[in-house]
Amino acid sequence: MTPTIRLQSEDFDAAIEAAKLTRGRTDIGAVVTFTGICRDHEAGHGVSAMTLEHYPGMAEAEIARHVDEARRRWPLLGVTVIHRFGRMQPGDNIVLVVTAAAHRHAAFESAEFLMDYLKTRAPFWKHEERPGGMGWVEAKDADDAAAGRWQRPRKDAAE
Amino acid sequence: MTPTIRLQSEDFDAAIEAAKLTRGRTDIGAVVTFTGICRDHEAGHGVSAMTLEHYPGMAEAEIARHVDEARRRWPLLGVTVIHRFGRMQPGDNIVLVVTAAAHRHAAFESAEFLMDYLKTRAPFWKHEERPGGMGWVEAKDADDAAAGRWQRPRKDAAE
Amino acid sequence: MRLKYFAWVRERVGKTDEEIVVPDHVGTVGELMDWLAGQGEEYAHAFENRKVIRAAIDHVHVKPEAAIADAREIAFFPPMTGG
Amino acid sequence: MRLKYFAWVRERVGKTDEEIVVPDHVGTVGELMDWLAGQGEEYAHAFENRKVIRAAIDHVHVKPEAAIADAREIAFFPPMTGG
Repeated sequence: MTPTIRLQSEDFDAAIEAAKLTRGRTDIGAVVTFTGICRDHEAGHGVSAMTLEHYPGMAEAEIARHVDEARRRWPLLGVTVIHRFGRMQPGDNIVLVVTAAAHRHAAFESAEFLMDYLKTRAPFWKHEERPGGMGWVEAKDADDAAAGRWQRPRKDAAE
Repeated sequence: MTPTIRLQSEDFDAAIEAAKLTRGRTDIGAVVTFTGICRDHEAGHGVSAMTLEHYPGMAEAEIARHVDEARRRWPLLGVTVIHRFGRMQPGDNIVLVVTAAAHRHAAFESAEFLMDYLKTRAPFWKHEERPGGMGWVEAKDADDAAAGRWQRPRKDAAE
Repeated sequence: MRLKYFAWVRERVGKTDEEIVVPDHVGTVGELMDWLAGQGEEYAHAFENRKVIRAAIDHVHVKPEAAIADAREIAFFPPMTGG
Repeated sequence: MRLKYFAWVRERVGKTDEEIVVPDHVGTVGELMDWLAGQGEEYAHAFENRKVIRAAIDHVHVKPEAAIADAREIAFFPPMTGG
């Protein structure tokens, strides 16, 4: 199984990506797709557009490390992560995670794990256009807490 | 928000169902789709096809009750549940859950909640065609445990 | 009242549904299963292990203690395996 | 070594990246931030609240205690807000 990881400014098609994972296979019993979408409001203020800045090279590497970790934790039969960069308007797609497995818990949990890590560890930064001007989105403690719940003692910590 | 609940023998298109929930909206930040697919193996034996029997009337009612419960628990902006019945072959779609919300945790958790309940409470029964003959799929303790983790004391228990 | 059977309960009973008149002393779903088990070999077979059989009254899951007095439709079936 | 800046760290420093030669006494990422903060007003502003600034060496997240001796590329940026 070769994971698909892409950073791109163009839009993506969740259905096409999910179909790529399952085509011709009969061992997959569960497919979860998560699509993150640009909203018109954030923490009480309006958002007319946003620009996603990223760190080329590191973004791919960091996502690949978390995909590897997901594959160590769950028996995945397919993984796709696509993160867009550039300017987006409310309603536009931002990020896609697709996971495929024999059983549903592996697919659900790995997709949620990947999203929690993308939020807090992948080098992307959102710059919003708001009615009153521009501003960088601040990181949320809730996102750190969400990523933190996946932490576990490393088996090799004492090695 | 009017949930979509359908029982049908025909296949479904997850992408079309997800698009229906988000079309023309800019308040949705997260869409989760779960697709359950017929596998070619189950608990150690091969499966060449399966037939899903259901209890018409009660199936719709039971799914609607759980969709209502999901909407009470999470601030959902869209929910779709489609469950097929009839004969299916490995690779065929069986069930679809789509949830939409402003934030990802509501979308993830409500989709997992609905699937756990569909597995253990919705009146459907799988009859498998196996290399050695036919047989009813046995309920799994793991599925009961998965549904059980969503249980909580009812607020109105003493009323 | 109408009875409905699904999956292997249906196969063992040999019918999908039937209209029955229940004796007055049969007051609960559990008592109905006991009574049905005495209605012939196919019923005895279907209800031989009552603990694994689930029931619904008018499309709502119920426990064996549930009263059947107001029921229009009672269904019996094995644990669900959908999803 | 090459330094890279992102988001508001980039805006405050006023450049996306630069090649620098670091004095020998600067051994860790934290010490590098201290040193950079003394390189002019824009750096002082960018690094005024060092606790919120994250760093990566050669595309891997590191803590302020990380040694910079073998680094080819060090990046500074605010907490990530992707996804």
